[in-house]
Amino acid sequence: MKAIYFAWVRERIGKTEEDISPPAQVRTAGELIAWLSAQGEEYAYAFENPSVIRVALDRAHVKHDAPLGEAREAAFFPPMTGG
Amino acid sequence: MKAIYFAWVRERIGKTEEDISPPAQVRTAGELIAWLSAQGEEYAYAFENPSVIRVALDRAHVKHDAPLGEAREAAFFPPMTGG
Amino acid sequence: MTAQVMPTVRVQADDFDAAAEAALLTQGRTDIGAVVTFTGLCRDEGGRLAALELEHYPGMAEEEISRVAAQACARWPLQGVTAIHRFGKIAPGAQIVLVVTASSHRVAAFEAATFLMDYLKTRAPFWKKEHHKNGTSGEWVAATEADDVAAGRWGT
Amino acid sequence: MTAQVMPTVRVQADDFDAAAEAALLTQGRTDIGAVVTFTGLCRDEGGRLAALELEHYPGMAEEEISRVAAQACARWPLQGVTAIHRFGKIAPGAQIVLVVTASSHRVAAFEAATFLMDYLKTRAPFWKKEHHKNGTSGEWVAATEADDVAAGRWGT
Repeated sequence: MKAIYFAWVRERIGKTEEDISPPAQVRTAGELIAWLSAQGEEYAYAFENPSVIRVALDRAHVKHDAPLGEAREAAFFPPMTGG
Repeated sequence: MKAIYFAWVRERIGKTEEDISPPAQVRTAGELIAWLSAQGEEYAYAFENPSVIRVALDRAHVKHDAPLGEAREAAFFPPMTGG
Repeated sequence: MTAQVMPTVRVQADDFDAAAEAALLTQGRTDIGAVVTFTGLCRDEGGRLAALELEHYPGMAEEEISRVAAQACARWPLQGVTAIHRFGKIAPGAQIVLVVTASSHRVAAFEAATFLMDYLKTRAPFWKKEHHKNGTSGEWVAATEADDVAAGRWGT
Repeated sequence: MTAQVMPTVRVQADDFDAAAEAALLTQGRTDIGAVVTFTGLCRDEGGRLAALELEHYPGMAEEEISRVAAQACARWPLQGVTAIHRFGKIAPGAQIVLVVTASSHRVAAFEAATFLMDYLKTRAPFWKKEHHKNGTSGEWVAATEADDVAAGRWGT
């Protein structure tokens, strides 16, 4: 699946997007954050406080306990500050 | 004092404004309405339902129990419908 | 800051330019974060109305709107307030009333504009008379309880 | 009537013309009684900021704003809704976001515009980064609890 990062999550990881292949036991948005955190120092830094990270699956907001299902795009970002 | 009438109060009385000289015992806005009501059929019609009539003394809204004091201008009108 | 705000209040027969009035509040400034503009328009009530005629109490209308604008400035941190109310015959689709509020913060701008309109509706001395398309000059528009309720919620 | 409203939603780098957008909603119509326009501007935060840079999630930003606009149309009797959000570098005093609502009734127009802004703040995928006048590119603007509270009051 494609992972996309925004704002300081993007800056900390140092990438705009990438293809990721989490193992089958990673089933929810929250588990995906935990798995990504273990992919290196920059990921651990970006996700050091998982509770503030927002997740969108295929461009729709989801809670951390939402199943990944067949999502092809997972986006990770801080709370929005538009408007 | 000067009396001014607006909207259907004006139409019923048939005047925009006039000088009035209520007797000394007329001391409040409500008493002034009651006194005016007795000045003729057109006044009785305009003030037939005194509770809906709004009063302004020298251009400031007052309640019916407000004293006339030294007011030089008393205006009578239906509830406002601006905006 | 609040003390420096001088509300612009006008009661006029002529039309107004909402965008120009809003621009006057913001131009050359970099401390305003939110501008709310309310424009009230004349409806034709399903094709029934040829026009609305707005009668007003000259002098008191300006004073009452200024009083309400001053209340808004005391209650919210505003950087600018404009209120314009027209009188005379107004055709369907035409503008009747304008309120513009400017503030650092959107909630203040929204609340102050809502407050101003609620109070204009129930306190400013204007009365609307309907002119019908069939040529008759119809009824005076009745005040609505909903407007009193809306004004009442501000608890002043 | 509600079903016929097609919200106009745009996410763009270019500036917008609030008055022209409002005119598009009302022109040629005589059934609209109230137009509320909200414009969000870039503040310089007491002279500290040279610019704000707005990052967004292309595609999702439009979708999320459209979703919120559709919710507003379902909840209030609106005759028109426009929402425009800019991205990129924005100078102090410049416009960031526009919401316009048109309705027969002022309360619906006010509430819907307030709702739209509360939801844009907390749901639309935009992030603001500060660029300081001293040349440093500063912090990402933190989301405020006040914005969450404001959005929460609509109970959706």
